[in-house]
This record gives sequence, C-alpha cells and structure tokens, in this order.
Amino acid sequence: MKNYISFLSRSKTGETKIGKSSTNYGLIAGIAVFALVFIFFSIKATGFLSKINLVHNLVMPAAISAVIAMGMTVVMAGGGIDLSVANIAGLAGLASAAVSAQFDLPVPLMFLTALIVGGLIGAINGVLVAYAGISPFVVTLSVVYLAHGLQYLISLMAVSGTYLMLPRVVTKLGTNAFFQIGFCTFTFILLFIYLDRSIFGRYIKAVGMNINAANFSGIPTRFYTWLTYVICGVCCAIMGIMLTANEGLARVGSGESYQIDAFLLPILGNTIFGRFSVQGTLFSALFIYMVINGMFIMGVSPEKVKIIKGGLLLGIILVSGIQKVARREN
Amino acid sequence: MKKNNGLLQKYAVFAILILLFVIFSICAKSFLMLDNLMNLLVQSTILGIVGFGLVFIMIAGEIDLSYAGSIPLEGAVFASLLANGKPYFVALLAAVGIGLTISFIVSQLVTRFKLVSYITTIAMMFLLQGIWYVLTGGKNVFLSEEMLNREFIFGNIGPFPRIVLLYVLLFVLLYLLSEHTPFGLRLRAVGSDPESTRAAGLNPILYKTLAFLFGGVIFTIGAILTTARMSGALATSGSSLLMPVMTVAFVGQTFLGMGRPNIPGVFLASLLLAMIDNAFVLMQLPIWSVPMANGVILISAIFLANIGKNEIIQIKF
Amino acid sequence: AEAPAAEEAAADQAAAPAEAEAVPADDSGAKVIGLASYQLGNDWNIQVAEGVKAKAAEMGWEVIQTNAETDSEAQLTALEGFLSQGVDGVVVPGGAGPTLEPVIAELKAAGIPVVTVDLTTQNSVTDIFPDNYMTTELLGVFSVNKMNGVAGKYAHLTIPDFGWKTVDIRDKVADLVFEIEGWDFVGILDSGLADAVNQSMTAVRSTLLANPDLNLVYSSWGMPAVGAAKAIREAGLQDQVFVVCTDADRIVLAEMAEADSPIKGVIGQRPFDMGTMAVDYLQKAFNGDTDIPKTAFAPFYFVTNNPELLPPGVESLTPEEAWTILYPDVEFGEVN
Amino acid sequence: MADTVVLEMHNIDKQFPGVHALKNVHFDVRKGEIHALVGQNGAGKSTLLKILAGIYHPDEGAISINGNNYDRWTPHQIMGMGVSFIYQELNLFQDLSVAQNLFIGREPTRVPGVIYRNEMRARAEKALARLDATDIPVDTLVKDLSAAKQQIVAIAKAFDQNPSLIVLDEPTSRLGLEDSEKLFAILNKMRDQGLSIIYVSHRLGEIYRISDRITVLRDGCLIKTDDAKSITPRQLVQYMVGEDVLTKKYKQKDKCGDVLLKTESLVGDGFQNVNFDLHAGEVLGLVGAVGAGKTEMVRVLFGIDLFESGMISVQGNKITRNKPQKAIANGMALCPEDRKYQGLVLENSIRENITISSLNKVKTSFWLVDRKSEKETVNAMVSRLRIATPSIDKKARELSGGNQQKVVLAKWLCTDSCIFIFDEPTVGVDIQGKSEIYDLMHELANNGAGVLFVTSDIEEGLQVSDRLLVMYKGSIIKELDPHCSSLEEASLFAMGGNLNEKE
Ligand SMILES: Nc1ncnc2c1ncn2[C@@H]1O[C@H](COP(=O)(O)OP(=O)(O)OP(=O)(O)O)[C@@H](O)[C@H]1O
Ligand SMILES: Nc1ncnc2c1ncn2[C@@H]1O[C@H](COP(=O)(O)OP(=O)(O)OP(=O)(O)O)[C@@H](O)[C@H]1O
Ligand SMILES: [Mg+2]
Ligand SMILES: [Mg+2]
Repeated sequence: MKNYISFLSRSKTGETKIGKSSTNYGLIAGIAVFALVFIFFSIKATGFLSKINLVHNLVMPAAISAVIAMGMTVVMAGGGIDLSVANIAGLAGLASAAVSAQFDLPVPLMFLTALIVGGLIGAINGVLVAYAGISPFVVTLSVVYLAHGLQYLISLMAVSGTYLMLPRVVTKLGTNAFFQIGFCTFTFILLFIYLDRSIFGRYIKAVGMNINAANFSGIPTRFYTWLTYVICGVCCAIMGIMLTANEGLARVGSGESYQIDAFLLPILGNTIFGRFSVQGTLFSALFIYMVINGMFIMGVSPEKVKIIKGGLLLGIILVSGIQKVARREN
Repeated sequence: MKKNNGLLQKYAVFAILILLFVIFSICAKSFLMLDNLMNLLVQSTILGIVGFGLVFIMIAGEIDLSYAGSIPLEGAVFASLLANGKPYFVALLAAVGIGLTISFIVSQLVTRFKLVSYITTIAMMFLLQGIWYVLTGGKNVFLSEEMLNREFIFGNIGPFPRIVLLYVLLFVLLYLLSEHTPFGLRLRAVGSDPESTRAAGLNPILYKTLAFLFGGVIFTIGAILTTARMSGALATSGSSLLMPVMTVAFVGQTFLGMGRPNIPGVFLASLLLAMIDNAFVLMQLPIWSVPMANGVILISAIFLANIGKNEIIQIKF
Repeated sequence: AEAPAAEEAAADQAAAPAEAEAVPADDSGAKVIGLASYQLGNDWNIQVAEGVKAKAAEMGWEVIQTNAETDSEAQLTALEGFLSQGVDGVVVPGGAGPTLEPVIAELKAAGIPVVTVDLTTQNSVTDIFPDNYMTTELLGVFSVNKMNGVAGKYAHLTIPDFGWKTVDIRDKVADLVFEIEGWDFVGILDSGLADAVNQSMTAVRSTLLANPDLNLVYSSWGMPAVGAAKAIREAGLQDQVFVVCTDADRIVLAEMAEADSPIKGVIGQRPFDMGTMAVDYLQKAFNGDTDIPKTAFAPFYFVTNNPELLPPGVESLTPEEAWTILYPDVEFGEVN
Repeated sequence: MADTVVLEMHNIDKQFPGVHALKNVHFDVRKGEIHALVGQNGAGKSTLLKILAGIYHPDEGAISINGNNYDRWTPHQIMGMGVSFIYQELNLFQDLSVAQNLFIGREPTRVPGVIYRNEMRARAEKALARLDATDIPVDTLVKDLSAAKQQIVAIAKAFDQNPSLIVLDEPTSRLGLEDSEKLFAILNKMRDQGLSIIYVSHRLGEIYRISDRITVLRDGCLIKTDDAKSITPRQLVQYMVGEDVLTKKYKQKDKCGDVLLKTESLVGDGFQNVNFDLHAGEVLGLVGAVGAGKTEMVRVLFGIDLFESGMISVQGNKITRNKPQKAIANGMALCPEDRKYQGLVLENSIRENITISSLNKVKTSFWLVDRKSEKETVNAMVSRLRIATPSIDKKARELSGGNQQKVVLAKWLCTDSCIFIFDEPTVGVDIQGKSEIYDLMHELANNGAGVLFVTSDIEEGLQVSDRLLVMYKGSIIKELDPHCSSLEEASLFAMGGNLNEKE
C-alpha cells in the first residue's frame, strides 16, 4: 500500500466502535415460529420425531428442493431470476440417463454429463442476460421452452419414447439418505462459503444490489452476472441427479413439481433473513417441508396442506411486512 | 443515455410476426383459411385478456400471479351457480365479486404492508387453489350447452365470433385507458417511482389498489371466458395459464420498442404465440419442435429488439 | 358408460383384436387423421399413440399428432385446428370429455368421425376403454386372497381430480370393492403427475409411519406403485405390506423383478392395441358401417408371480412374460 | 405586509431509529420573503422540509399555513394550500416525458377523462419558456436529460403550480453559473410579486445574494433566525459549525513529479480533442459549466465508456480498450459524481463498501475474506477520515452526504491507486466537510499522488487547485494559474468567452 495519506503508515487512531447492525426481528420471529411448529408436531404427530421420518420424510425431500432453490438464490442475490431451473434440472437428469443408456458410462461420468449440461444451459442463460442485455425473465422463459423441447428430443431415445430408466446402482444411491443429504450438504457448504465468506460473494451481492456502483468499483459486472447463472445451472443439474436417481427414471417434465419451491424458498429466506442467502433458503426448505410432513402425519389431506402452506407463507410475509411498516413509523 | 430508437429495435418483433405469418402462409396449407385465422384469434383471446389484466398491474409497478388460483375459483363459483339454476347475471356478479375481494386483499397486503408482490401473490395462488378444492370437493364442474349458452359467447356476428369482437373492444378500451387518460399516466408514474408520486401529491396506495382491482376484474372476465370455452370450470385452467400469460406480458414489453408493460404488446404477443402453436400443428412438425420454436422465436425477437441496449437488466425484489 | 358395460366387454375383448387383423387397407385413397393426445408422459399414453400411428402407417394414412401436455385448452385448440384443416378422421386419447364435447359435435356435423380412447363423449363414433371395472375388481379379489380372506387396511394412491376418466373409474371401483369387502381405508394419497415416483414415495413413507399396521397400497396407475414399493422396502415391511396397481410400465415390471418386491399384482393393459382398435373403428366409420358399439373394451393381462391367488379361470402372466409381449424390442431387466 | 406570517412550524420533533433528527424546532416564513435554511450535512434541513411536505410525520408539533392549523397533514393538503417543493433528491419520474412530468396529477383534458396531449405540450413549452429553457424538448423522457436540465424541469413544475410558498432544497447544486443566475432572477421576481420562498443551500455566496432572512440548524436544533443583513458570513459559519473555520489558501507546490496520466487528442461522446498531463504531486483542477462534458471525459478515463479516438496513457502504458478493472489495475481511482448510485451500494454496510475494490488485499487462501484484517483496515479508515457513524456495519444509506463521500474516498484509499479523480466531490457537502475533502486531496498530492479535481464550482476550483483547466463545450480551452487568476476571468472562460472578445 502506498502511503499517500498519513495514517497508512500505521498510526492507528484508537479502536473504533464495533457495533452490530440493527437487530433482525424477522430472523428471530422465523426461528421462534420454526421451534414452536417443531414442538407442536413433536407432541401432536405420532412418529414425527422418529429417525426415519425426520431423515426420509422431512430432510430428504427438503434436501432435493433446497439444492435447486440454492441455485436460484445465487441468481437472485446477483439481481437476476431464473424461471427455467426446473426444466434445466429435468434436462440434465434426462441427458445423463440418455448417455448412460447409450454409452454405458460409469456413474461418475454420468453425473459429470449432467453437470456439464446444467452448466451449459446456465451459461447460455448467463450470456443472454449479461452480455446481450436481455431481461432475465424473458431469457429464462425462452429456455423453459427450449429445455422442454430438448427433453422431448432426448426422450425419443427411450424405448417407447417416454422415460429412461437409470442403472440400478444409481437408483440404489438415489434412495439412500446419505447420498441425498450428502449432496445437499456439499452444495450448501460450497455455496455458503462462496456467497457468504468469499470475495466473489461480495462481488455478486454488490452487483445484485447496485450494478452501477459495482461497475464503478471495478467489478466485472457482466462476468459475475453470467457466473450466477452458470452456478445456478450446475445446482439444477445436481438436483436433477438427486431427483432422477431417487425416482429411478428420467422423463419429460421431471422436476417440474419443484418449480414453485425454487421460486419461493429463496424469497422466503430473504424475507426471514433480510437478504438472499443459502442459509436462509435451506432454513425455508426445512421449515416448509416440516409443515407439510407434520400436517401429513396428522392426517390433513394434501389439498388442505396447500391451503395451510399458502396461509402460513402469507402469515410469515405479513409479519415481516408489519415489522417493516412498524420500523418506518418509528 | 444512449439513443436507441433504431428502426430494427422498434419494429423487430413486429417484423418477426409478419415474417412468420408469411412463412406460415406459404408452408402450412390451410393456414390462411378464414376459418383457421378466426380460430387463431379465438385461441389468443383468453391469453390476451388475462395478459391485459396482468399488464395493468405491471404498469403500476407490481405483479400479480394469483390469477393462477383465482381463475379456477371464480370459474368454479360461476359454473356451480349456473349449474344450480341461478340466472346468468347472478353468477357473473358473484364471480366478479370474488375477483374484487381477492384483488382487494392482495392490494392491501402489497401496499399497506409493503409486501413483495411476487411472493405475496404466489402464496395467494396456493391459498386460492386450496380454497378451490374445499369449495368444489376437488371436482371439475361441467356445464351443459343450455346452461352455458355457449352459442351466445362463441357465436358469430358477421364473419367474426363475438368473443373476438369482445377482445378487440377490450383491447381498444384498455389501450385508451392506459395510454391516453390521466388514470393511465398516473399508474405509470406510480409504477416507475412510488416515492415521487407522493411528492407529486398523488396517493400511490390508492393507484396501486385501483390497478389490482382493475386487474382482478379483467382476470374474472378471463375466468368466465375460460369456463365458457372449456364448457366448465377445470382445476388445471389456472396453472396452465401461468406461464403463457407471463410470456405475453413480458414479450409484449418489447413491442414498438416501448420497453415497458403495454396493452398493444400483449395483444400482438398473444397473436404471435397462438400463431406458432397453430401453424406448427398444421405443418405437422414433430412434437419437440413446438416448444423449441417458441423458445427460439421469443429469444430472437427480444434479442433483435435489444440490440444496442446492452445493459444488464436487474430484477427488484 | 356404466357398470353393465362390463358384460359387453368380454365379447369385444375377443372380437376387437381379431378384427384388427382382418380389415384390409382401404384402396379408396390415403386418409389424413388427427391424433390429439391429452398427454404423452407415460408408457400407457405413448403406446396408444404408437398403436394409432403404426396401424395408420399400415393403411397408408397420414397422422397429424398433437400433444396437449395435460392442458385441456390446448387439446381443444388442436381439435379446432383439425376441424378447420378438414382432416378425414380424428382420434382423441384421453382428456376431459365435457370440454371437448362441443368441438366433437362440430366435427361430427362436418362429417368427420371421432374415436376416443379412455374418455366418454356423446358425439364420437365410439369410446374405447380398458375394462377398468373388471380389472379393478380382479385386483380387489387378488388382494383379499393374498390376505387369506381377511380384510386389512389399505391406502389409495392416485392423482385426485385429474380429470382422467380411466383413473376416475378405477378409483371409484376400487373404493367400492374394498368397502364391500370391509377393508379399513387410511386415505387418498396424492401422487401428482410430475415426479410421481418421488412424491408417492414420501407419501407412503409418512402413511406407514402413521399406520404401522397397513397391509395394502392400491395404486391406480403405475409410477406411484414404484414409489410405494421403494418406501415399503426401505421400511423393511415387504412381508406385511404389498402393492397392487394398474399399468405394466417397464419400471413397474422391473421393480417386480426384484426378489423382495412388494408389488404383487399388476394389470397390464394393452394400450398399443387400443390405438390400433381406434384406427380400425375409424376405418369402419369411413366405410359407413353401422354396427359400431358406442363403447368398446380393450383386452388386458394380469401380471403376477402368484397366479394361485387369482380366481379360477383367469389367465395371468409373469413379469418376464408380460415384458416380452409388451416390450418385445427390449430384453427383460435391461433398463433401456 | 412583509410581516404577515404564511407558514409557521411549531415545536417540530422527529426521531429516526438512532438519530434525533429534529429537536423542538420552530420555523416561520413571512409573505414575500426569501428565507434561507442553512446548516451542515445532517443538520436536519431536508427532514424539516419533508415534514412540511407531509412525507414524514413529526413525532411532535403542528403547522399553521395562512392561519389554518394542522396536527396531522397529508401531501395533498399541503399542495392544496399552494406549497410547491423541489426536493434535494429530484422527485421526477424518470420514465415519463418532460410534459407528462410537469402535469402529472393535473393533466389537461378536453374530452373528460382523456388527456389533451397537444394542450399539455403547449403548456409545458410555456412553463419552460418562463425559465428561458426552450432548449428542453417536452417529449423526451426525463431520464434522457442531463442532470442540470432535470433540475430545471423540476423548478418549472413547481413554478407552474402558481404557489404561494415555494421550497427549494439545494436547487443550484446541479446548476451551472448561467442557470443559477437565471434562477436567482426568477426568484427575485417571484418574491417581489409576494411569493414566499424557502431556500436551502450550502453556498454562502448565494445565500447572501438572495435571502432576506436566515435560519440556522445544527444537529437538529434551531440555532438562530435573523435578518440576513444582521449576520456576518463569519458568524453564520460559526453558527453552523459551532466553531471558527477559516477558509484556507493552499500553498503553491514548487516541484511536480512524473507524468502519471496523459491524454492526446482524446475524443469521445461529449468531448473532443482533449490534451492534458497529470503529474505526481499536484492537484489539477478541471472546471467548466455544468454540461461542459467533464463527467463524460472522466468516465472515459476510468473506462466506464469507450473513447472514439486519441490516446490515454497511464504511467507510461498506452491504453486502447479501457475498462474500470484495467484502470484500477493501472492505479486509477474515481469518486463519481453520483455517489449514491455510482459510488456506493447503499444497502451494503460501510465495511463492505470500503473494501469492495480491494478485496484482493484482505483475502486469505481460497479467496475467502479475512474479516479481521478487513475490520482493521476499515476501522483505520473510518477514524482517519472521521466518518461519523456508530458502527462500521451500518448501512451506507443511513449516512449523510458528506460522510457517504468519505466512504467512497476510503474505498479508493484502500487500493493501490496513485491517480485520484474526484468528480464534484463537494456537492451537497457542508463547509467543514468540504474543507476536510480539500485537505485530503492535498495530502494525497503532497505524498506523491496525482489528483484530478473536477468541479462546476469555479470558486473552489481556484481555491484548491495547483493548476486549473477550463473546459467549454467538450474542449479544454484554457489552462490557468489559479494563484494569479481572478474568479471573473475563470468564469468568463468557463462560459465560452475569451479575453480578446472582452477587449
Ligand atoms: N429516512 C431516514 N432514516 C433514518 N435517518 C434519517 C433518515 N432521513 C434522514 N435521516 C437522518 O436525519 C438527520 C438529518 O438529515 P437531513 O437529511 O435532514 O439533513 P440535511 O440537513 O438535509 O443534510 P444535507 O445538507 O446533507 O442534505 C441525519 O443524521 C440523517 O442521517
Ligand atoms: N442523470 C443523467 N442521466 C442521463 N444522462 C445524463 C445524466 N447526467 C448527465 N447526462 C448526460 O451527460 C451530458 C452532460 O452532462 P453533465 O451536465 O453532467 O456534464 P458535465 O460536464 O459532467 O457537467 P457536471 O460534471 O458539472 O455535471 C448530458 O447531455 C447528458 O446526455
Ligand atoms: Mg438535505
Ligand atoms: Mg458532471
């Protein structure tokens, strides 16, 4: 560092105040509600606390949807949105099943194929958004159509044109909790470090919050915008692997039931945590799946669960909204 | 800062529409037949009308995806009342009433509690789908021809189906309302910068609420037309509209280089989508090619409209 | 289509495929037929379409195919397209009958015969159905026999309110059969359409948790049964809980091939034959035949490794045999 | 007549979380006066005005306008009482046209409910003509106008509503000399017609030129309200700052170092044929009227925009395709004109803003941020630059303008820069803050950095620079020695005149 200014010669002028930023009531409320709901189910829903329920019914499905939602989180943190996540996941799963069927690839190579496909589609999304300057809504909407068409094209390789079955090894892995939760944990840790602790995360968040200032600060904004889509694509591919392995088959439309989760969880996390973060997304995933699972055990029909899910979401957002209004009024 | 009024940008999507029309006329036999063209118009109607509703809310700077939940609900109420022998206008009023109530709740959540409209309306969509289930017991409600008086809606006046005339009428009215009236101008102002609206002495809460209510009424019109077209209220009628309606609203933004939500854009975009669907079937192209073509055409249209702009567009949450 | 139709089924079952071979190709010129599939997301629907296309090719006809991907409005649009295009005949596999009724009526008025598969309409030439009454009843009898005549506790996996006629019938018949036999009903489980294996796996796991004394999972179509089987195997309850379902999808047969598979009885329909039947009936309609039944039933196979549990006189196939018949191009157990 | 009170604000009290922005302030305005409201950054001026406008609600207090009392009031009521506002942050709709902006909320109609566009255009042209701003096309979108023109549109809008009280919050901060003069003339005319005006500015000269009375706020407290004539400039500064601040003259530096930055016939969008050298150890001033193209040139130097032809060389390296990353790697730093949208990520903390361009220095292995060393660096910066904040984790949005400017500067001090470009660093900054910024620039130069100081305020340009370039319509037309040039001379060049013409 060049000494253009006197203090830089290490004339430290007293330790400055290290304060906390203002308390995040949303987070406290979120955790409190989570705890309350957990306790409620532990008492009311028989078998809720059993290991098989917690691991297989709660954490495993939450893990699958958390992975795709974490990819979306990265994009949203960078100021974008990706409507095509579920379709990328389906396409990656289908493509890997197809190459495995066609070329008898070993499992790791099969997974690699999925990652490459996911990354490629993500890269296309990214190029169109970051370098061609097209609205991410439109770009990713087009990719929804494109990926869907490609899925049909690949499915022509299937015997009767419907679905491709995965090798038995993979199917075995897919129902294994270690595999599923492991994949999710791995993705989470990487992304947590990347977004929350690394310098790249700072760049991405700066781009997401004020792309102009980021540019004036010398951050290659286009590159980092592009990167968020690539990371998202790869996450989708991981989720595609987890899902197709779990189902034992890949077919046109695989993953589409996760579209809403991918959209909702990051935003819910943002509402609770006050910013887009993978920890917020993971928390939201566990929260939502806990509610669904608990309700299910208590015998609430799937449709009523939908009402409760919607109502609960509205409730949480409402709390955060009231808090926002209250803060303004202060 | 950069001037961006090039002809290409301005008319790119329009040009693609014309170009595709010409190509389809040549390649797809019977594409140009009056019957088929009328079909095409009818098919774009519901999409376009629901798109109008969404665009009105987008002009006011918000988004409302709850239509995927409210359309089946309104449809079901409308259809059940008709099926129970209630007069047409009672069923109509009930549906509109429900639409207004939903929109009012959404608007208050968004404006008073400052909730993000994306997530609020998605949550609302879930809630409404659940309520739909409880109300209907999970059954599609079908209506017979007599109960529905389908002919009244889909019958022709001259060569034109009534529904198409309704569509064009709505288009003209909503276009005037959004572009030529103080109300439309103020909605745009509220949408572009709510803080400044306050400074200009306009109440952003009022205008946003009005936009939501207005959108809600248009969604209800969409719901009733869907019910009529499908001869009943189907569970899937909302969710299958979700994506296409968003598509027309967003593609519509690029029409005529406006770069903002607008009514003519939705009109043309709904025609474009219906045309692609229609012609691809006529040309007997393989199934996978329809979504692919949709994607490619969408992206290239917008790419052309965007040339030279080249700045990253960011979404506000 | 109501219950007595089951009676006619037996006759048609034997007749239909036999006739299929008998009808010669029409010399009076190639026809163009429209095929408006409701969805192409599983083997069953694909096979119907394949049957139509294969038979049409044999006759030298042209087929225009559309896929509505479960969107009734898209299917309606496709039919309107066929109408204005002036095709010679139309096959509609699956969909919401009342929604399509007006356009089918218009087609009829325009002299274009319509044959539907798996849905009931008034203005079609004929509606072809798998015999869901008989097959579902067989599954019920099979289940009771498997429990040695004692009624147990069962859960019902399906896509509620999907508007898929066949599934609706199966659901109704199944619940009726089990109720008469005195079974304990745990509840309807939603498999969803997308990611059905995954969703039903989770649903069945939770059900097992809340009902540790469950005996049977009845699934009204194939994929959820696979999810149920996985969940049961995971809980180690193969000896206590078994699964019966309709749809001999490859993935179902492959699952059955596992030594400890909980899937015990499967109805293998013959969707391909339903497709060829549809074309045959169109041909008849073109020829002006008047003896076309309004409802026709297609044949089926019962697939199980335990034929002794079936009522006497009912033929059955092992999973291997069923596979070789239904998917002759692929070796049994080979995944793709 | 001059003693009729049109507006009275009684005992106004307002707290924001953590900030007591106004403490029991009393404020009144008489008919037909220009009342200046002054105070340092964060003194509470804008808050007081926003409360008047009904945008914030006060915790305590009431107002009376023309004898009507209000406890709680809405923006609409206030506007109905004939009060117009021009806010510090312009409240124009960027996506609407000039005419639409002027008449939003009171659109002319012929057929009821349908905007009469031609009438609206004609009236917009008339409103602008009143301010001699006929060069602003009424159909362009506001976002396509320069900042100065936007300001004029805002003023035209306020005047067009025929107000009885008009409030201007730092209107000249974006105006050039010529436009400011025009504005003063209009204000004087309005006052003579009996209009009351509240006028906020940091420029002492202006305040004395036009105001009748002055109210001074400091830290949210009312310090003094009196006739302008009875307060000396020195007293005024004392009231504002709470202590005596002298305007410093900077000593002329005798030796200059190597050339750090050099341009040769540089041409870009908005400027042509620019040649200059920046040496190590000097503060090079660049003045010119608003719209002269200074910002454009600076953006090109920093690689935000591309240049068309010519040459830039930084420390001897010729640059062809420039971009900000490259400029920073070459040791360049830019404190941009618009600090809120270009300099800062307002929603991020001060800490994150300061280190964003130098994360490479506070990273550990695997590109992780070393939070400890980051905190040290930031703390050192915050205390050295005296950035007033309770915590380095506070959001940048919550700081006052001057402190925000210091955060931007701190960001660049953390990098390895040796060329510092300041584009209007003192806009909206109070006297004390200004002098701190001047000191910092000279400190940088004295320690061997090169400083390019871009400003539209010719007075400060003369006061602070070692050499002074004057730009006019995109060209550098003159280099002056600030130590022997007068303000008149410099202003004349900035307005495009030259000495020959004058003779
Ligand atoms: N919305 C807000 N939330 C929190 N604090 C605020 C808000 N607006 C202003 N403040 C604080 O209130 C105080 C007064 O701010 P104000 O903007 O009125 O000052 P000012 O006199 O206009 O300063 P300047 O000359 O920089 O414009 C400052 O400390 C500021 O940080
Ligand atoms: N906020 C803005 N939005 C769009 N364009 C702008 C903006 N500000 C400036 N410009 C563009 O820059 C040109 C001149 O701007 P500006 O008046 O800022 O020049 P300048 O010489 O840098 O003056 P100063 O630095 O004193 O403001 C305008 O013609 C306009 O095209
Ligand atoms: Mg201020
Ligand atoms: Mg400038």
